[in-house]
Amino acid sequence: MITQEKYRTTVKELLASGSVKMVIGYKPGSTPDRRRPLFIRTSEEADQLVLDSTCMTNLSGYLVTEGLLSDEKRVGIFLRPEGIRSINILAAEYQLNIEQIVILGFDSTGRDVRPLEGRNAGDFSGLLSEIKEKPVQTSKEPLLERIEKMNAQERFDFWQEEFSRCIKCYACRQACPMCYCRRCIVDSNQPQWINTSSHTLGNFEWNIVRAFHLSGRCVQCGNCDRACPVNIPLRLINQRMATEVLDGFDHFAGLSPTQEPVLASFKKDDTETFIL
Amino acid sequence: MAKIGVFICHCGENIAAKVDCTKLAAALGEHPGVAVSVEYKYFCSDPGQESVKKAIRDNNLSGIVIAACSPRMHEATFRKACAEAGLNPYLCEIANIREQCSWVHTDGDMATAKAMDIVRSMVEKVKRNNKLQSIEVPVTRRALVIGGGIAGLQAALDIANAGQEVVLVEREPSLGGHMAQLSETFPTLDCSQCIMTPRMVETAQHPKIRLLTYAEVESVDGYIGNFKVKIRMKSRYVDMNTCTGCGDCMTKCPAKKISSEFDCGLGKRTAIYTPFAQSVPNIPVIDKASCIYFKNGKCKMCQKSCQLNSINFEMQDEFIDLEIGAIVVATGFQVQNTAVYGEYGYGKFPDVITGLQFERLASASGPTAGKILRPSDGKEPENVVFIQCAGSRDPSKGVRYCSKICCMYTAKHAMLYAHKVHGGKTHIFYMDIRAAGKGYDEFTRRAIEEDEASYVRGRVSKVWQENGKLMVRGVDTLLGKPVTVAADMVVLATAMVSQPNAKEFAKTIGIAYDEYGFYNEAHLKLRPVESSTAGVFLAGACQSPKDIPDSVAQASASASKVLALFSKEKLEREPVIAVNNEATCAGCWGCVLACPYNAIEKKDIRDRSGRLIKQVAYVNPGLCQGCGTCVTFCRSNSLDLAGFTEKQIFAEVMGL
Amino acid sequence: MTRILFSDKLDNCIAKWRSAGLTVIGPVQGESLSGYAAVEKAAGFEFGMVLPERPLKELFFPQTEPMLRYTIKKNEIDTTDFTAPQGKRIIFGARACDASGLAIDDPLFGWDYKDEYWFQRRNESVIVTIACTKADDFCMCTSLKLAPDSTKGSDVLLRPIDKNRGWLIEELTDRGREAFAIISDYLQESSEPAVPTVVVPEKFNLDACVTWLQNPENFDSKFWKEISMRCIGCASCTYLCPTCHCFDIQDEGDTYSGIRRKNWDSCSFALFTMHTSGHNPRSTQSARWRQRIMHKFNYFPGKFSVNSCSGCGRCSRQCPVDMGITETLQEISKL
Amino acid sequence: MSEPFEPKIVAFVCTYCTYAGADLAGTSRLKYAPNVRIVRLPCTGRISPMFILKALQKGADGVLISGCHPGDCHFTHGNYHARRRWMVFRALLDFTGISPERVKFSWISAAEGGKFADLINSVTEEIRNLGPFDQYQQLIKETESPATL
Repeated sequence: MITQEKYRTTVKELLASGSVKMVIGYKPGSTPDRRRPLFIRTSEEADQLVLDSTCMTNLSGYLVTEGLLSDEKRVGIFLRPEGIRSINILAAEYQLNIEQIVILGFDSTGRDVRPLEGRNAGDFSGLLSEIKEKPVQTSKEPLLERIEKMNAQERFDFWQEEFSRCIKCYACRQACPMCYCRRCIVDSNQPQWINTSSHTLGNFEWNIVRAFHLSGRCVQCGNCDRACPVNIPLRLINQRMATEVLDGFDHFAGLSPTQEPVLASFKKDDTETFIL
Repeated sequence: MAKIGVFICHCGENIAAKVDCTKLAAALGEHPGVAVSVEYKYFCSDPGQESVKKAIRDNNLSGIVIAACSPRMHEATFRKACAEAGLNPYLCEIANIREQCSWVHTDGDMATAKAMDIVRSMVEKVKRNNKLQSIEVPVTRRALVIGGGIAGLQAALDIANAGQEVVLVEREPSLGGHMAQLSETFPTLDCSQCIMTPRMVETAQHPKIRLLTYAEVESVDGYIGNFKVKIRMKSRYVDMNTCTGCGDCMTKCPAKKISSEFDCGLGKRTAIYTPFAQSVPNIPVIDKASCIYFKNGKCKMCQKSCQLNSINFEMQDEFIDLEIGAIVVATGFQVQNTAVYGEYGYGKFPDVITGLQFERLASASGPTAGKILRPSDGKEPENVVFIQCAGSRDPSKGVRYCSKICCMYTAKHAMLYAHKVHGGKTHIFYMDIRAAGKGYDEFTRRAIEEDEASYVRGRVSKVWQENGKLMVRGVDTLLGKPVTVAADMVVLATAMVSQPNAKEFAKTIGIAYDEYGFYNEAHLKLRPVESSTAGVFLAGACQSPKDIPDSVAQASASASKVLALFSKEKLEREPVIAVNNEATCAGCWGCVLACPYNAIEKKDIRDRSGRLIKQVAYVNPGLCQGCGTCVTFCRSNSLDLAGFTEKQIFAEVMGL
Repeated sequence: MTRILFSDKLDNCIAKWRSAGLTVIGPVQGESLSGYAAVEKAAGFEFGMVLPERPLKELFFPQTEPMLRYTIKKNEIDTTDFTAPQGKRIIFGARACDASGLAIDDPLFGWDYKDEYWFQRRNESVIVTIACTKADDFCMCTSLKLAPDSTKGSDVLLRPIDKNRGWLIEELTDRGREAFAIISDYLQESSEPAVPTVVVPEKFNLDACVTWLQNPENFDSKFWKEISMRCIGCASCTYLCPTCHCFDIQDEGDTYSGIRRKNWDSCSFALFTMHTSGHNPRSTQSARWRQRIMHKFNYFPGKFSVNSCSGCGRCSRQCPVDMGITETLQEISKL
Repeated sequence: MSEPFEPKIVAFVCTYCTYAGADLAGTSRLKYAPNVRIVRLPCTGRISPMFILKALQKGADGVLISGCHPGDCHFTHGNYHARRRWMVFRALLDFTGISPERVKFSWISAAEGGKFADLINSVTEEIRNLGPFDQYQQLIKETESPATL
C-alpha cells in the first residue's frame, strides 16, 4: 500500500512537471483479483492507480502502439524486472528510444510489493545482471522437468495434445511485447509458410515459429501464457529457448538497450557439436 | 497461366542409361502448367539449343526447365539460349538429373522416380521465377597484385604495360620472392637473378605501378570492380624518401650474427638489412626483434652512420586505403619443414640440407659465392646424395600431392654440382622421374648421360653419421637390394607447401582454399586462374606447386583476365539480390547486423509534408551479394531474395 | 406433476441414446480446459461449472472445417466435397446462453445461402439445456433480455432439483420430445420443486445503449478510442463468443492437391479488412472494437431483429486485458 | 519379407559447397541412396527453419541441411549465422518432440564428394531405421479428414 501511495504521488509529480505525457500503469479490474492496464494523463486518473502483487501484465507492449512515442515526449511505465528487459530489447531492436521511457519499477514477493530504484533503463543494469547470474526461480517448473524427461515421441504427443486445443486467436502474439511486427509471418500468404487453419498441424507450425521468433528475445514475463484462452503452457517453450541461448551463447535477453540480437550475430567458435 | 517447357536431355547415355527419359517426358507432359515436354540426345549441342529456342518461340513459353547436367555446367548456356529466343534468361531453371541422379544411383526405377521429383520441383520453381535484369556496377580500373615474386611481377607488368594502374604489395622488404634465391634455372641453366632483377627494376620504375614493399593486406571489403582494401605499411624505421641505399648503416650495424632468411640460414645478416644485394627497393629495414637499440635502448649506430638522417626509430605502421577493381593473388609457397623426417636427420646433421639451401650454395651471390661447400666444415663434398620426394607424394608424413618441380631441380643440382666439383659423385634416390615439359626430359637425360648422375630407384630409410660421413641407407627397387651410400652431403628435395598463413589470408580476401591451403580456382580446367570470388584471380604457386614457366604463364593469364574486366566501364552482375518490402518492414535492423556485406541501410519513409513516418531497411543492390542471410533473419518475411524467393522455394518443396 | 430425470439414471439414458444412434455430448472438464465433448458415461460430464470455457458453437461451426478436396490435373481440377458429419446427437447440459447463441446465428447462416455445414448439424442435434443455478461476475444474460432458464435455441429445458439429484423436464420441441421418448423408461413423475435459477443482476441498460449506438454521430465518438485503448487486438473474445460467426476460406495444399477449408476469422485482426493494396479501412484497434460492438447491437439486429450477443460473458472472462462487451456497454450506458 | 521402408528425405544445401560436393560425387561416379531430394540455395544463410517445417508437411521422414565448413562460406559469414539458427531451432524441435535424429545438419565442402555420398547413405540408413515419421504424418492425415463433430 505504501508503495502504491508513493507511486501515485510520483506519477502526479511527473505529470505536473511535464516530464512525462502519460504513465502506463494498472487499475482495478472487473473482479477483485483482476487488474487492468491504465493510461494516466491526469491527476484524477492517477488516483485510480493500483500497484500490488496481482499487477502481473507486462505493459511494455503498449509503448510501441503506433504514434505513442512519435512526438518524442516521454512516457512513464510501471514495469517489473522482466518488463525492463522487454523495453531494453525494444530499444535494441530500434522500436523505441530508451531516452523517452521513464521506468517506474516494482517487484513483488508473495503479496509484498516493493519499488525498484531508478528511472532510466541504465539504472537497472546491475539488477538485471544479478538476475542473470542468480535466477529468482531456482527450482524448475515440475511440468518442464517432466517434459524434459520424456522421449521424443512422448514429447510430441504431449505438445500435440496441447496444440490441438489452440484456436489461433493469436492472443499469445498480441499480448507479447516482442510481437511488434507490422505484419506477422502467419499473415504473409505469398507463400503461406504457416497453415492458417487451426488444425493441429497448423497449430504446431504456428507455435514452433512463434517460439523460434522469440528465441533470445523472450523475457518470460508470462503475458502469452496468461493470455492464452485455451491454457496452453506456452511459457515452457519460451523458457526452454531462453535456457538454450543462455547456455549456448551466454545471451540473457534484455540485459541492456544495446544488446545485439542473438540470432543476428554469431561467434566464430559457436558450438557445432551437432553438425556432421 | 504458366506455359512451361520441359527439355529432358539424354546426355548421350549419361542420363538415358539410368533414367527412363521417355517416361519422364511423358509424365512431365501431364504436369499442370507444362506446355511442352520433350527429350533429346544433347540439348547443349547446337541443334539441341536451336530446338529449345524454337519451342520457346513456337509455344510462347513463359519459362523453361532443362533437365540435364548440373546448373554449374550449362545454366549460362541455356540462359543465353533463352535470351536469344526472346525469353528473359532468368526464366530458365536447370534440373540436375545427371550429377545428382543418373550418375549416382544404380536402380533405374528409383533414379527415374527421383528425376521426376527433381524436374517437377524445378517446374514449380520456374513458374514463380521473375524476369530479372542483370545489375550494372561501375569498375574501378586499378588492380591490386599481392606478392612480389615472379608471378606477381609478371602480372603487375602485364597489366601496367597495357596502361592500367597497379598496386603491388610485397610483405618482404624487397621484391624477388623465391626466384631471387635460385642459382640457375632449368632447363636452360640461365642465371636466375640475371633474368629476375631486370624485372624487379622495371616494376619499381614503372609509372603505372605503385610499389608497396614491407606491406601487408589488412582487410578486403567490397566486391568485383569495387573492392576496398586496407594495406598496412610496416614500419621500416628507414625513410624511403631520403635513403639512397648506400649501405653504410648495414656496415656499421653491430648485430651481425643474424641468420639470413634469404640464404636459408646458411649466411648471416645485420639487424638493419636488405635481404640481398640486388634488393628492390634497395632500402634497408630494421629487424626490430634483432636490433640492439630496440632490445636494450642503446646503440643507434645506424642512425649515427647515416649521413641523410634517414633512420627513424619512432616510425609507426601506417595504413593505406585503396579502391581496387580486381585483385591478383600471387602469394607463393614455402618449403616444407623437413624436420618431420627424423630419419633423414635434417636439423640434426648440418650437412643434410634442403634443395633451396643447395640453391643458395650454388648461387654466385650466395654465402659461398657459388662454391659447393659443406655447411659443417666448409669442405667441398666429394659425394652428394639427393633424396627426391622428401615430403611430396607421402600421405603418411608429408603431402599427398607431387610438388612438380623437384625432379627437375634435383637433376639441375646434380648437374651444377658436377660442373662445380669435378670428379664429385652424385646419387639420386627417386620414386619416378617426372620430366614432362618443354626440354625437361632432355634435361634429365643430360644429367644422367653427360653429368653422370647416378639415379637409384627407391626410398631412403635412414641417414646417420659414421666416421665423418653421412651414411645413407636405401633400397634399390630395380635390383631389389638394399644399398648404403657414404656421402659428404645430403640434399632433400622438399615439398612445396602453402604459405604458413595461407588459410587465414584466404579468409581475409574471401577466397576458397583446398585442404593444403592452396587457393581454389573457380574451375580446375575451364577457369584455372579465377578464384571462387569474382574479381579475385590467382597466379603462381599459391594455387598449386608450379615451376617458373607455369607461374609466369598463369600470371599473364590473370593479367589478361584483369584487363578484360577493365575493358568495360560497367560490369554486369547476377541480379540475385535481396529486396525489402517497405510496407511490412518493422525496422528492427537485425538484417543490418546480419548482412556480411554491410549492404543494408536504413531508409527514411516520409509523408508528403516531409514528416518522418518510419525507417525501413533498404538493400543496396550494388553491395548485396545475394546470400540471403537477411531474408532468413527477417521475422516478418519482409525481405526476399530475387532468384531464390520465398515463393519459389515454397513451390519447390510443395512440388516434390 | 412434472417428469424428472434423476442423475443416477443418466448412465442408462446415455446408453439408451447411444444405442439409438445418438452421440451424447455435454459439458466436460478436460485436464486444462473445459468444453462440450462427447461422453460414453455420465461420469464424463461436469455439470458443476458455471459455463464451459469453450463455446457450444464450435460443435456447429468448428474452428476449421474441410469443405472440399481438390486435385489439380493438367487441364482440369477435380473436387470432392466434404459434408458435415452425419448422425444424430444430443447435447445434454448446454447453457441457456450457448443455446441462445445457436438460435441467434440461425438466420445468419440461412438468410441467403443456406450453410449446410451449420444446418446439417443443427437439424441433427437435440439441445438439452440445463437452467443455471449459479453464475459468476461475468454472466450478463439478463442484461441482454435473456435469462438463466431461457428456452431460446433449446429443444428441452432441464431445471435442477435439490442436491443435484436430477432435473425437471420441460420439452420444448418435437425434436426434444422424440429424444426424451427414447429414455421414457427412466423418467419419473414427480412434484418436487426445481431449485430456483440464479439471479443475474442487470449490468447495463441495453435499450439506452442501442439508442446511443444507432445515433450516427456516435460513430466517430472519442469514446471508442478511450474504451479500446488497452485492447491488444487478439481474437479470444470473438473465437469464444457463442454468436461470432465470421469465417475465412483458405486453400491449403501442395502442387497436386489440397483442401479448401472454412476457418474462424475475427474482426479483431487488422488483416480482417486489409485490402490487397495495403489500405485498411479499419486501420486502428478502436475502429475494430467499434465494429464488433456495432455489429452485435446495431447492424445484426438491424438485419435479423436480434442482438448478436447472448450474454455468456466469455469475452470479458477470457480477455487478457480485462475488456469485454460488459464494460463497453456499461460505459455507453453512462454516456 | 516386406519391402524395406524407403524414407523420404529433403535436403537443403548451399550451392557453393554442398551442392558442388554433390556434383563432385556425381562426376566421381560414387553411388548412394536415391532417397534424398535436394533443394539448392545460394547459402546456408538462406535456409529458413520454415523450409524444414514445410518439408515435414510434404511428408518427409527426415530433413538434411548442409553447407560450407565454417570459414569457407562463399559469403564469408552466412554459415555462421545459419549455425546459430540451427542450434536454436534444433533445440526447439527437440523440445516439441521432433527428434534431432530426423533433422540433420552437416558441413560438406565442394571437395567432399565422398563425404556427401557417405552422408546420404548414413542419413538414409538412420532414418530408415527410425521408420516413417508417423506422428507428423498423422497430423497431416488429420487435416485431410472430415470434421468429427
